[in-house]
Amino acid sequence: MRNLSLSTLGPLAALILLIVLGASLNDNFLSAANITNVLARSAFIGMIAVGMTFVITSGGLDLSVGSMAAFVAGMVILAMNALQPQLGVGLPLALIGIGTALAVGLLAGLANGLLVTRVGIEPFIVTLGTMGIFRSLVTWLADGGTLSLDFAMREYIGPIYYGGIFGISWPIITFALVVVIGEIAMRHTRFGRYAEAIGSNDKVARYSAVRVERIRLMTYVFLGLLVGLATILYVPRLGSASGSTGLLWELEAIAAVIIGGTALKGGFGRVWGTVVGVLILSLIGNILNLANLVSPYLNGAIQGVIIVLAVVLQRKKTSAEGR
Amino acid sequence: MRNLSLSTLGPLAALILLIVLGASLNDNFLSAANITNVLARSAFIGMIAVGMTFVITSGGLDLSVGSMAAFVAGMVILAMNALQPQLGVGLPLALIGIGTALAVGLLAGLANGLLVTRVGIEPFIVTLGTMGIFRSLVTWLADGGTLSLDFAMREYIGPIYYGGIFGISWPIITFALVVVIGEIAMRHTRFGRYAEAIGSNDKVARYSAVRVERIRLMTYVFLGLLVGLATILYVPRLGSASGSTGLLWELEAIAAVIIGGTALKGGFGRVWGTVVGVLILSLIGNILNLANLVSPYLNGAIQGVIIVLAVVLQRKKTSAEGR
Amino acid sequence: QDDRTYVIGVSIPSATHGFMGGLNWHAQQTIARLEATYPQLDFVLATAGESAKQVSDIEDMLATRNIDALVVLPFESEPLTGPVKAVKDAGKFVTVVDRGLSVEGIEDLYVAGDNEAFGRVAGEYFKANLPEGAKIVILRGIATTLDNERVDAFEKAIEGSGIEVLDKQHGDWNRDKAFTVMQDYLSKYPQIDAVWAADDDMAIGAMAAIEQAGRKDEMWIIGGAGMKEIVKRIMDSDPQLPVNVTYPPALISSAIEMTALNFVSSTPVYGRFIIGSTLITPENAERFYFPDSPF
Amino acid sequence: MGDAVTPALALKDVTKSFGPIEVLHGIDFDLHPGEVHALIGENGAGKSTMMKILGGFLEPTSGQVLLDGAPAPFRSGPEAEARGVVVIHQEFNLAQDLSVSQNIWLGREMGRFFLDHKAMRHATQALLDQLECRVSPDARVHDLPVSDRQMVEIAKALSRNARVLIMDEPSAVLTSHEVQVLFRQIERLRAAGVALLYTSHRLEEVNHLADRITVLRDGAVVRRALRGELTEDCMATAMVGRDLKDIYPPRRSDFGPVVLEVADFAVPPLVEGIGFSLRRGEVLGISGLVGSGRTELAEGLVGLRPHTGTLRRNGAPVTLRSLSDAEDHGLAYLTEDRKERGLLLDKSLRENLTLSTLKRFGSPFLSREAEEAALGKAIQDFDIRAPKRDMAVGNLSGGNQQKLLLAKTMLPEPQIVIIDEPTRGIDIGTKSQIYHFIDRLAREGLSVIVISSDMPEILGLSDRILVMRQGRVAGVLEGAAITETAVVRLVMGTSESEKASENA
Ligand SMILES: Nc1ncnc2c1ncn2[C@@H]1O[C@H](COP(=O)(O)OP(=O)(O)OP(=O)(O)O)[C@@H](O)[C@H]1O
Ligand SMILES: Nc1ncnc2c1ncn2[C@@H]1O[C@H](COP(=O)(O)OP(=O)(O)OP(=O)(O)O)[C@@H](O)[C@H]1O
Ligand SMILES: O[C@@H]1[C@@H](O)[C@H](O)OC[C@H]1O
Ligand SMILES: [Mg+2]
Ligand SMILES: [Mg+2]
Repeated sequence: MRNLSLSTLGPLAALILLIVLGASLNDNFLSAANITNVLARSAFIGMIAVGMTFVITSGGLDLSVGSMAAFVAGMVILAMNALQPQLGVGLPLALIGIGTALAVGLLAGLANGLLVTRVGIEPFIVTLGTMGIFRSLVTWLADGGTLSLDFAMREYIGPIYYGGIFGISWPIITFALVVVIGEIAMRHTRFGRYAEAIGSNDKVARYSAVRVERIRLMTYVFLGLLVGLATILYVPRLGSASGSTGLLWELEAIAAVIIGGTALKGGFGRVWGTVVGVLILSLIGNILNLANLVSPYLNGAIQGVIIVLAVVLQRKKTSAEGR
Repeated sequence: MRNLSLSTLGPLAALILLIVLGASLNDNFLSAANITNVLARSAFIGMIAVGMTFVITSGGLDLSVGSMAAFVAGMVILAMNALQPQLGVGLPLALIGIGTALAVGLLAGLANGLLVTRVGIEPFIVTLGTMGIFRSLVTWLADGGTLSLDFAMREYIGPIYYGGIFGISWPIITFALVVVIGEIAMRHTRFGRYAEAIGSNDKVARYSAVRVERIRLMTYVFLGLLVGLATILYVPRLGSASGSTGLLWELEAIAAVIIGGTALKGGFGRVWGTVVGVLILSLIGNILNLANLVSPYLNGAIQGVIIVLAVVLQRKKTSAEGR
Repeated sequence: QDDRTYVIGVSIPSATHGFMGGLNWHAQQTIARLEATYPQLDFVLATAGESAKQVSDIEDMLATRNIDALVVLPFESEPLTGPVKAVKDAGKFVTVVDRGLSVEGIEDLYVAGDNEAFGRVAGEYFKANLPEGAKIVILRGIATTLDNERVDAFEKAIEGSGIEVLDKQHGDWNRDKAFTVMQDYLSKYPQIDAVWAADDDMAIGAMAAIEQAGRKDEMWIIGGAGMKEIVKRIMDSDPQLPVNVTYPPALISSAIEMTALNFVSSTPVYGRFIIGSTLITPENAERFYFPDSPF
Repeated sequence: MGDAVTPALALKDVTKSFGPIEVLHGIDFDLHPGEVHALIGENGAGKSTMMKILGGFLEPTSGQVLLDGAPAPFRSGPEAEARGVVVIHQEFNLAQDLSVSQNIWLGREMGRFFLDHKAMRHATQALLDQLECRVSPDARVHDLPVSDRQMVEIAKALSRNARVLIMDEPSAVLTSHEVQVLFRQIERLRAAGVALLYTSHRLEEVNHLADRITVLRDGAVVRRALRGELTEDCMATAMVGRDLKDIYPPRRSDFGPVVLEVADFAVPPLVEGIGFSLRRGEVLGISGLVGSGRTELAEGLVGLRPHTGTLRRNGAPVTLRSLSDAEDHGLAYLTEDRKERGLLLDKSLRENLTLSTLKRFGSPFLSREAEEAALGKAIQDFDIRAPKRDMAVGNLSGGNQQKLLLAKTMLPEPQIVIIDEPTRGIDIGTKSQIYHFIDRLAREGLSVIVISSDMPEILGLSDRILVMRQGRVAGVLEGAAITETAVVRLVMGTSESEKASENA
C-alpha cells in the first residue's frame, strides 16, 4: 500500500523491536492475558489519539483531553448516582451514563472548537485554558476527593471494561472500530481530505471552497466525542474519577500521534501510525514493569530514550531531505 | 515604536487589567514587598521563557526545560556538597555551583539541539524524551527523595535570591538583564533575525546562506544556558531539588511565550511580549492568593479563563485576517 | 485577649490524590467551622501543586495578608525549610503538619502522622500473618522522602520473616497507575500471596486488577490511610482486605484547631503531636469510618 | 560574441535525473559576460532545472558546471552566490513573516555587531526607487500582492552585485510597466558586463532583449540562435516542435441573455461603485494596473471577501457569502496566487485537482478510481506534463502547475468563470490551447471573465473590456472600440479615456 511509506514503517519497526524485546525478557509477555491488558489499557489513549490525529492534521492541537476525560467521567458518575434512586441499577441507567459521556464530550469539544474557530484564539492557548478549567471543575465537583460510582452500578457496568465477545474485550473491540473508522475517515472521506488540506495550507483550502472553520470545528468535536467514548470504557474500570484522572493523557496522546508520523505542523495524518505510536508507548510501560531492568527511578529515562529511538529511523529521511 | 503592534498591546491590556484588579482587591498588592516577590518569582520562568521565545521563533519547541531545571539544580547541589569538605563554605564553592549550573544547562541544551539538528528528530519528540530522561535522572540521583544543599552553604548563597542592590533583588536584576539582552538579540542581531527567518521559511533562509542548523542549535543552547542561569537563582531559594522540581514549568514558559504574541509556528518573536506573558501568569497566582475569591479547587479554572481572555483581544485581529 | 482580628494562613498541597483530597476537605471544613465560632479569626487557604508555588503562596501571605500564624503542610521538606523559617523569623506563629522541616526547632507546633510507623505497622502485620517463603509485591507512592521512609520501615519490619518482596514499583498514589502496575505484576508472577499498596487509592486500583485476573482468592491487600470505602469493607470483614493502617487526613484539622486555640484562648500552644499509625481491624473499624468525608 | 572569450558560466554534457526520470539530457551551454542569453522552451522542458544547476541549487547527475572555464562543483546556492552567481527563482523565495528590507538583506545584514536597520532600510529604499516600486521597506512580504513580491525578488537579486544573474520568468507576474523597469535594469547590467540568463514565455520580450537564444525541448537543446536569427513565430515553432498559427481564436458574436448583473458593488477598502453585466457566451476582459483592485473585485464577487452591493444571477438577486455559495450558483474563480492560494504544494496532483469538488467523487466514501479518472482526463485536456502522477505538485514545472490549477477550477463545470491571470508562466503553445479552450467554453454557453495584465492577451481574447483604476470602473470598451491605445488610456487615466468611457 502506498500509504505505508517510511514514515509509518519507522515506528512499526520500533514496535516490532519492542515486542521482540518484551518476549525475550519475560515468557508471559506474549500471553493472552498480558496482550489483552496492554491493548485494553491502550484503548483510552488510543481512541483519544485517533481524534487528536485529526486535530493535529488540520493544524490544531488539544492539550485539554486528559482533563476533559476526568471531567466527563465526573459528570457521568454524578449523573448516574443522581438518577439511580429513580431508575435503579440497570440498562436505562447505563444508557444515561453513556449518553452523558458522549454529550459532555461533544460539548467540551465544541467549546474548544468554537473558541478556536469563532473567537480565533490559538489552539494551544484555548486548550491550555480549558485544560485548567476542566480539571478544576472535576476537583471541585469531587470536593477535592474522588467521585465514585455507586457500588452496585459499578458491578453492573463492569463488563463494559472487563467483558467482551469471542475472548476479545470491549475496549479492544471499540478501539479497533474507532481505528478503522478513523482510518476510513482520514483516507476515504471528504472530512479527512479537508483536514489534510487545511493543515497543509488553510488559505488554499479556503480558496477551494472548503469550509475551513467548520472542518476545524468538527475535528475538535470529533475529538471530544472520542474522549466521551473513552470515558465510557474508563468509568467501569475503577468506577471513579478525581482530579488525577487522565493526568498527562494529552501529552501521551500527542506523543503517540507524532511518533506515528503525523506532522505536528499539520497537513499529513496517519491514523495507523497513531495506533502504532500508542502501542509503543503502552508497551514501554509494560516492559518496564515486566522486567526489572534498572532502578524504577530510571523508568522515565528509559521511556524517553525509547521514544526518541522509535522516531530516529523514520526521521533520518526527513533531515536528509531538508538540506 | 513599530514593534508595539496589536499583538503586544493585547496582552499588555490584560496585564494592566490584572494590576488594577489586584490593587482593588488588596491594599498591599502594590506594596514594594509584594511587587518584589512577584517579580522575583517570575524571574525563573521568565528567563526560561525568554530563551523559549527564540526556540519557538525559529520553529522549534522545548518541553524539557522544567525537568532540565530540576536536573541542573540536582547537579549543582551534588557538586557543591561534594566539594564543600575541601573548599568550605564560601565564594569559591558558590562559583563552582554557578559554573556547574551554566555548564550542565549548556550541555543539556546542546543535547536537545544536536538531536533536533543533527539527528533530525522533531523537537516535540526529542524534548519529550529528554524531559523524561532529565526528570528520571534527578529522581535517581536523589534516590527518590530530595537532594539538598548543606544548610550552611544554603545560608551563604541565600542572598543570591533574597539580596539585591538599591533595593532591587538579584533575580529581578538578572531577569531584567536577560530581557534586555534577549530583546536586543531578537531585534538587533543576526541571531534573532535568522531565528525569525528560519521559523518563517527555513528553505528561504538556507538559500540565503543562513546556517540554519547552527542557528537552530544555538537557540537550544541559549535556552539551556538560561535554564542554568534560572537554576542559579532557584537553588538559593529552595536549597533542594527533587523529582517534582520545575514541574510543568515548560507549559508555563511556552504559555507565556504564546500569550506574549510569538507565533507557535515560528517566524515571529516578541521578547517583550513574553515578559508580559510571564507577568500575567505570575499575577494570576498572586491575585488568587490576595483574596479568597472562590474555592481553591477552582483556582485552575480561573487561571484558565484569564489566560484565554488575555489572548482574546489580540487574536480578534488574526482571525479577521484569516477569512 | 484583645479584640483585634488574627489572620491564620494555611498552606497545603493541592488535592492531587485521594488522601490529599481528604486533607483539603478537612482543612476547609475546619476553617469554616472556626470562622463561624470565632469572629476574631480570619483564615487564608492556599493550595500548591509543587514546592516553588507553595513558597510563593507563603510569601504572598506574609506580604499581602499580614498573617499572624502559618499552618503549613510542606509539599517537600527541604525546599520549604528556608521560607518557613523566614515566616518564623518575622515573628509569626508557625505550625508544621505531617512532613517535618529539615531543620529542627523552627516551628512552634508540629502535628504529624508517623510515616515510619505507617510502614512498620503494615510490615508487622505481614510478618505475623504470612508463612516463611511467602511472596509479596509492593506498590510505592510518588518518589519522595516520605515514601522512602515508609518503604524502608516496612522492609525492616519484615526482615528475617522469610517473606520475599518480588517487586516494588511506583503506583504514585494513583488508582489508574496502580491498576496498570498490578496487572503487570499479575502477568509476571504466578504466585503472589499478598500486596502492600501503601495508600488506599492504590489499593483500590490493585484490587480491580486482581479481580479481573480472577486471582482474588490467592492474595490479600493492605492499603493505608483509612479511606472510607476501604474501612467500610474492613468493617464488613472482607477477606481480601483484612486490615488497614491509619494515616488520618484529619490531622490537618487538629493542627488548625490547635493553632487557632493559641489565639483565642489564654493558654499558649506548643509542642509536638504525633498521631500514631494504628492498625484498623474489623473490631475497631467503626471508629475510623467517616462517611461524609470525601476520602 | 565569439567563442574565444571564456564563458562566465557553462554546462558541459550535463544530465539531471529525479529518481529514475531523466529530465535533462546531455546539455552543453555557455553564458558570456555582457550578454543577455534567453532560454526558452515549453512548460516542463527543463529550464528551471537547468537554471538551478547553474546556480548551485541542484547538483547535476552527470556532467560539469564551469565557472570562468574551470570546474565549479557548487555545493549550494549560497556557495555559488558567494562567487557571483545569483538566481531569481521562479518560485517565490521570500520569508513571508519578514519585511521587505529584512528579506533583501537576509544572510548579508549590514552592521558589525548590531544590525544597522537604518542603513539597510535606506539601501532598500534606494533599490526600490531604482525599480520604481512603491512598497515600503518595512512592509511585511505576507501583505504584498504577487507583483510587488516579484519586484522585491528582483531588488534582492540586484542588491547582490552579481557577475552572473539568472532570472527564471521574472516577468511572469509583472505588469507591462514593471517589465519596462526590469528591462532597463537588465540593459544597465549588460552594459556593466554582467552575464545574464533570462527565461520567459513572452516571446516579444525575448525578441527585444536577447543577444542569444537557446531553445530547450524535452530536456535537450534543440536550437541555438543569435539576435535577429529567429522571429517570434520561429521561436514558438522551435519550442513546440510544430507550427503554431492563430494563437487567438476569432471573436464571438452571438451572446445570450445577461447571466450576471453587478450593481453598486464594493469590496472595502479599495473597490467601490462597480457595476457591469455579463452575458451568456461572452468573454469579458478586466484590465488595469497592479493594485487597481481587479483581484479584490473578483474575490468579492465569489464571496471570498466581505462586500456590499447587489448581484443578480439570471435576473434573481443572490447573496454569496462564501466560495461554496458562489459554486452553488455556478461561479468559479481561478486565483492569481498559485502558490499561496491555488495549490497545496506538498500534495499530489489528484488531491489538488479534486479538492474543491470532492462532493462529486463519492459520498460518504471518496472513489479513488473516479478521482484518478478525473485526473487522467485533466492531464489530457490540459496537457499537464507530470513525470509521475503521484508526485507532489510543488515538483511540477511552474507552467504545469498553472495548467493543473486551471483544470481544478474548471472541474465544477461552472457557468461563469473568473480567471485571474490565466496564463502566468504558460508556454506559448499551451497558451494558445488555453485561449481556444476559453473560446470553446464561451461558445458552449459559458461566460468568462478574464483578468489579465498581459495586453495582447486581453485584447486578443475579450469581447468586451472593463478597465479598472484605483478601485473603480474607468470605462468599458466593446467591439471596434477595443484598441490598445484606448485600453492604455483608460488604464492610465488620461482625459481622453474619460470620454472613451462615456462613449462605451
Ligand atoms: N524535485 C523534483 N522532483 C521530481 N521532478 C521534478 C523536480 N523538479 C522538477 N521536476 C521535473 O522536471 C521537469 C522539468 O521541470 P522544470 O521546472 O525545469 O521545467 P521548466 O522548463 O522550468 O517549465 P516551466 O516553463 O513550466 O517553468 C518537469 O517534468 C518537472 O516535473
Ligand atoms: N493578500 C493581501 N494582503 C493585503 N493587501 C493586499 C493583498 N492582496 C492585495 N492587496 C492590496 O489590495 C490592493 C488591490 O490589489 P489587487 O491584487 O486586487 O490588484 P490587482 O488589480 O488585481 O493587481 P494585480 O495585477 O497585482 O493582480 C493593492 O493595494 C494591494 O496592495
Ligand atoms: O500524600 C500522602 C498520601 O498519599 C499518603 O497516603 O499519606 C501521606 C500523604 O502525605
Ligand atoms: Mg520553470
Ligand atoms: Mg490581481
